[in-house]
This record gives sequence, structure tokens and C-alpha cells, in this order.
Amino acid sequence: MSDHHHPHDRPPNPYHQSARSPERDRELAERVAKLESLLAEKGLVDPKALDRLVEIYEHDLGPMNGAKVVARAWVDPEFKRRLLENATAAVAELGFGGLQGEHLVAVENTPKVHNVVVCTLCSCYPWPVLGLPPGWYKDAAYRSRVVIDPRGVLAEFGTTLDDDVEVRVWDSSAEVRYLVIPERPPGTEHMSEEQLAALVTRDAMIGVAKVAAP
Amino acid sequence: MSDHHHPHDRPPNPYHQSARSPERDRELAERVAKLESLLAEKGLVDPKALDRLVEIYEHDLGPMNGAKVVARAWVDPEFKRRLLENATAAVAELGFGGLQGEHLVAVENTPKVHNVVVCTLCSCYPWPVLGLPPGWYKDAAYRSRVVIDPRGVLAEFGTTLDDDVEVRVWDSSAEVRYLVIPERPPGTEHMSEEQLAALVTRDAMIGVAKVAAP
Amino acid sequence: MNGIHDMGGLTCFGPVRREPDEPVFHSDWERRVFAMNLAGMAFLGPVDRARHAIERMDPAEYLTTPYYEHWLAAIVTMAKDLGYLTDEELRTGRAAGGKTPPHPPPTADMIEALVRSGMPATRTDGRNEPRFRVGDRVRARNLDIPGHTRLARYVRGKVGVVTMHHGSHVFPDTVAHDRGENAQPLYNVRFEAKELWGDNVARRDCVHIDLWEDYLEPAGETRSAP
Amino acid sequence: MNGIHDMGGLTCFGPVRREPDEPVFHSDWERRVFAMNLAGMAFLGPVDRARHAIERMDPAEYLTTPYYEHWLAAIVTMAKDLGYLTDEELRTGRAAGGKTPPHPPPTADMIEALVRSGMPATRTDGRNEPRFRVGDRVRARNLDIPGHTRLARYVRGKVGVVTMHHGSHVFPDTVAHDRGENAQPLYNVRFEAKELWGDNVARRDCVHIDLWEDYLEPAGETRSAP
Repeated sequence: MSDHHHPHDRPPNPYHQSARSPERDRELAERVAKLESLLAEKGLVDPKALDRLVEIYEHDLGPMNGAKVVARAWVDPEFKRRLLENATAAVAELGFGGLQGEHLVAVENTPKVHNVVVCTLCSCYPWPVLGLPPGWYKDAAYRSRVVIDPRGVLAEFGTTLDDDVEVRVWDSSAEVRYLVIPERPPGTEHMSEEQLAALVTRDAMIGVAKVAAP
Repeated sequence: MSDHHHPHDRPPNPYHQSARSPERDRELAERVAKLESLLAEKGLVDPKALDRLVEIYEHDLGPMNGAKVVARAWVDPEFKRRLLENATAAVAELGFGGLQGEHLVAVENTPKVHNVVVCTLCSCYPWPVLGLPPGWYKDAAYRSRVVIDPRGVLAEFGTTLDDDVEVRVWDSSAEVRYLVIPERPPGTEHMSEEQLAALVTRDAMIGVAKVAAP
Repeated sequence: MNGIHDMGGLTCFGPVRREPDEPVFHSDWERRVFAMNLAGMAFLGPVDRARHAIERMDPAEYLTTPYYEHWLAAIVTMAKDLGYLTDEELRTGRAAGGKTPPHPPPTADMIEALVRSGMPATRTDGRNEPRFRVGDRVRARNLDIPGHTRLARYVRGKVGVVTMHHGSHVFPDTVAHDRGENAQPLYNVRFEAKELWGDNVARRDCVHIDLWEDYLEPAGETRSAP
Repeated sequence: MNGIHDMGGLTCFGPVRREPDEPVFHSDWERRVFAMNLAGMAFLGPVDRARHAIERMDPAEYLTTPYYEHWLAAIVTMAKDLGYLTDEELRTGRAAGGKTPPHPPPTADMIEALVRSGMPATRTDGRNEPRFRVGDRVRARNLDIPGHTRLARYVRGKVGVVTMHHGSHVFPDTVAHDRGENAQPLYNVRFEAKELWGDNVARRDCVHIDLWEDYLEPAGETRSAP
């Protein structure tokens, strides 16, 4: 996922992921190791099951899944119809679903409507199609402001919208998870479904970016 | 000001005044000294004027002033009438007024009405009659919760009110400052104005406590 | 509980900060916390209990710690609340009494199925008949809720239009506190930016948010006179 | 600006913590910061600019630092914003250019008079004719305000009753941003707890808060349909 990174003129965010000191990280590593050994000893978790979970979420799931869903919707109008009607079922056709994607809804960007997804209360995110969320999606800056100032937040991602475009912010307050179907960029008429999927970024499916023309 | 201190079952508050480390305090002392010398050099402040300000607010102003106002109101119904009608003018009769007391309003506790003062947005407080505010008045816990759960907050100060007492919370959002006139406790009928003033606490004039019978 | 986590509408956190080439996890302990939280749900769940455990963090700590420290706090809080862990055990790292779980934990070979099947929040044994229809104008109730809720403060008292009926979902406010699943119709409601953020807002934007039936009332209903 | 400072109604900060035998100041630097802030008002004021400087602090820093560190932040921010201090000067502690104040600072012998006279916020050169009377039902407007305001979020959109007219006071929203004093009627408005915090609130309590005329509209006025 190629995220364009902007330099900012404010000092480093004190609560930014990467700001954690090596000492603090070591301290946390020790605490967590102790906790895991306790929970394992008590029969609350099986360390091998944890290994398996990490493997799945670190390697098997990610925005490449969602990108396949979007590309299919771009090339197959019938699939797109089913996706917009019942995204959970349509996404299952491609083999995706499960934890944090039990109730999926797809929302479509058009020249007059731009959708963007957030979870203001915690960090809900459609894992089966996008994997685990990036740090900024879980940070206060995004969660607090995108509902009240979506255009300002989108501009920080380099996404500017005309005044006559309606911005719809989807706040994931329940167990329903939202996936944005970005607009298919011009100049992609002769591309294959696989080539199209390679264009679709995580940020476009969250709704903070558009899919760039190839 | 005899504040009864409750032990609490939660860990020490990280943003409590007394939690500042000696290192941090030293660092702040250095920063402030540097800043003062800069501001003085530039002619923005006169260090001797700062000395005088500290002297006044550390020694001359304090809740003993408000206590005199309250005691006078208890013994002199005409003064109390004037105090409730125009507290700025009535308080000036006793020689008090000025910064952060330019627009005073006195509110009276009765058996059926209990008043309590806060500044949710910062820490506004009637300096000429109460001096500078205690730390808890400026902390998030008090500022955030006393408006939504005044009875819960008052209970933490040992002040419990019957259900049929109306609690009025005064949020000092402008330059008007509020002073609570507590109820005169029973058994004080034969006390002098000076003796009465000695009973009146800061907390009773903020409204988080009642004046205890002698 | 009106907590710092309920931050929709605050404008004080500065620009969004992105990390270039961000990895899925930054440290191995993040991997373990992530997985412990998921696997531990078998005994520590439901998810709304975990959310509420995070909501109970010290607000300054909540704002200054990254995400997986929140999850770590949640695991510890829940395990302690449910009697599986004691403070002493956490200090020493040695098991010393405490409750035993009623069955063995999920094993590695069960994980794939768990991830694939998920944990649907829909139920058929609750209230199924929707009170509102798509297109209805509704008001999000203003409610004083001491515990967990998903009724975000920024919509309380505001009027919107129902855009979807999602079926009947488990109710967070009760399930987080062991007061039952209380499944009931869940709706998606659209609120105009002008209604939410101020009558001086000109942009034609909106927020869609999912709200349970108990959070809603018909918009025509008289509000109590003050 | 919807900031962390606007915290009325949050319930996440735990019990009120008191310090037994609390001194007026805890350290000598607190004394100096207190006094610099007051004396510096001659050049750095008005007070609403100082408040807004504090509101712009990092929210986590705001919550984790005690009061006089907020004031310290305000002095530095204002002195820099107004061109009296540069970052370099703050680093080195040595004056190096920067603006010179238009007149000498208040001296020790002027302090007593300054403290005694105060800085009244009332004006007669603004809007003096009150639009509302004591007893009127008014609604605090819901407004999107990017800068400084004293329209607390917890009253926005709520209906209350005017209990006092305080005369015409300097308007914080404009004076904090050099857009004029814009003096206008200031009212005290009473809001019932039920109106503010939830229709399930039973206690007969209320909040009184001072609100400027521009924050208010008649309660009968039609709200814009969403």
C-alpha cells in the first residue's frame, strides 16, 4: 500500500506509534511475556494458537483481499449489484469473510458522492478485506476530526473534493463494517481484473484517497 | 482552610500537582528563570512588579475575605439584601474587589437549594474574596463531572444532600464570578461576626461543603 | 460513561500522522497482545466488555499510549474483573490460585475456523420487529449512561433519517455488563453535517452511524419541556 | 475549536483528588509564572487570547501537566505569536531582536492599583439593548467555531431559561482573535439536568451558565430541518 507521506510542521506526535522508547518497549515486552505465560499456565490461551493467529493476520489477510473485491465489482456489474445489496455474501463468493467482517456493507463512490469510513469510539475495521488497520486509523487525530471536518482530513491525504461532491462519513459504531468501492479511474478500460486489483489501495477502500489512474 | 482528606482506592493521579518529579520541577524552574530574564530584558515585565504581585496573592488575598462577607451577610439582613442584589458593590463596602472579581454575583444556599461553583472551560474563580483556587478546582475530575454529577462530587467532599434539595451548579463561563453564601449553621445565634467568619471555609463558599456547626 | 474515547467532533488533535511503510506489528509483544486478546475472548469476551475495559483507562494514558497498549490494558482488566488473575500473580508472574476456565482454550488447529466463521452479532431470539422504517426521521435520544454504550455523544439529541435496517443485533449497553444480549433492531441513520456540527455549517456532507432501536425515538415526538 | 479543555459532562477522570494543606504555590517558578502572566497582560492580553493559547496545547500535555504549566505555555505562545519572543531566544535565553513593547511595563508601585481596579469586561460602546428578558426560554445555538469560544459544547442545542442579564460584555470569540471587542448582552441561563444530560435523568438539579447573545436564539424558533 503506497501511502504518500507528508512532512508536517508540528513537532512529533507524543502518542505516535513510532515514538515509543526502546526502554518502554522492553518493559512492555517483559510485561506481555509474563502475562502470556500466566494465561497459558492457567489454561486461558494456548501459545501455539496465538502463533497461528499472528500468522494469519500478519500474512494472509490484508488490503489485497479488498482490492480483489473492488476489481471484480468494476468488471462485473452483476457482482457489483450483489455486493451493494449484500456485501457479506458477495465477498464470501471470493472466499473472504469471518472475524470483524461478519456484517459487511459496501458503499460506492461516484462523481457526486465520496464515502469515507471511521470508528470514532474505538477502531473497528473490516479485517477480512483490509487486514488490520494502520496506526493513523486508530489515532485520536483521525477518529475525532474526520466526522466534523472530513474535507480537511481528506486534504491531508492529498484528496481534494469539489464543493458539489457530497461527503458521507461512515462511523462504524456497531458490528457492521463498511468498505468503500472507489471510482474506477479513467484509462483503465482495457486492464484485466488482476491488473485493476493492483491499482486499488487500502486508503482508497477506507475512503481517504481515490484510486489513481495508472 | 480545613479540608478533610479522603483516602482513595485508585492509584495516584498522574496529573496531580504533587506528582511532579524533582527533576521536572528543576527543569521548569530553569525554563521559567530564563523566560523571566528574557521578558525583563525586553521590557515586558518588571521583576519587582512580579514580586509585589506574588506578595499580594500569596498573603493578602484569600478565603478570609469571603468569610467576612458571608459573616456580615449572616448578621446584617440589609447587607445581605445588597449582596444578593449587587455583590460587586456590597463586597466593595468591605474593601474587597478588583482582578477576577470585577463582576461578582452571590448565590444563597437555603434548606431547599444548594449552590456549587465551577469553571468547566478553564479555572475562573473569584480571587478578591477567595484568593487563588485549590488544585482540585482546576483539575479535570472536578471541572468535568460536577456539572453532570454534582451529588456524586459533593459526596466525595462528605456533603450529602436530600433528594428534595435542588442543586444549582454555576459554570463561570464569562467574567462574572460566583460566590456561594452558605447556610448559617444552627447553634451560632450568639456568636459575633468575627467568630462567625472563622467558621466559614473556602469549600463552603465554592459550595462543595456546608459550614459545620461549631 | 462519557469518556475520552468518545471523541467524534473534537478538533484539538492536530493533523493525521502517517507512518511510511508501516508494518502490521511494530514489536513482537504487539503480536502476542493482539493474539491473546482474540484467543482470550473465549473466556474474557464479549467484545463490548473489552471495549469498556479500554474506556475505563486513565484518559491521559489512553491518549499517550498506542493501540496495543489499550488491548493489553483490556486483557488485564478483564482477567482481573472475572477472577482469572490477581494483582499478585501479575507482579510475580507465577500462578497462585484464581479461577480455572471451564474448558480448554482454543488450539492452533481451531484458529482457522474461528477466524473464518467469526462471531456474528445478529440474533433471532430478541426483538425482531423494527419500530422504524427506512426513510423515517428519528432523534437519537439524549441519555445519561453510566456504563458502556455506543451512542456517541455527538449524535445525542440530533435528528437524522433511517437509511438501513441491519436486522437485530446484540445490545452493547447490556451485554458489556452481563445484563443480557437484549438483541434489538439496529439501524443506520444519516445525520446532516449542519444538524450535528452547527447551524452555520454550509457543506452538504453527512455522517452515517449505526444506532440500536433503544437509542432512538421518532423525531416528531415532543421533547420534554425544560 | 472543540478542545479537551471543554470537558463539562465527561465522567472519565475518576474522583476529585485533594491535597491536604495545599500551599498557594508549590514552587517558586509557579509564583513567577503566575505573576508574569498577570503583569504581561499589559502587552500579551486580552485574557481570552491567553485562554485560547492554553486551549491550543497538545491535549495529552494539557491533561498531564498541572495548572501553572498551562500558564507557562500561554505566556510563551502569546509572546511568540505577537513577535516579542523567538524560538531562538527561548533556547539561548538571550534577547536577539524581536519586537519592543510600546511602553514600559507596570512597576511595583502600580501593582496594587492594577489589582484593585481589575479589568472590567463590561462596555457601553457595543450592543446594549438586550434581545432576551429574564424568564425567556432560549436555545443555545449549535455552532461550528474553529477558534476560541465560551459556548461550552454541553449546552449547544439545549433549551434553558434566562435568569439574569449581566449587561454588555466583551465577546470572547472575536476579542481572542483580534477581531474586536464586539460587546453584547451577556445572560445567565438555567438548564435543567434532564435537558442537558439525558431524558432518563430524574434529579431536579440544574446548571447555570453565562452565555452571550450571539450564542442564543429564541427557543420557539424553528430548527433547521435536517
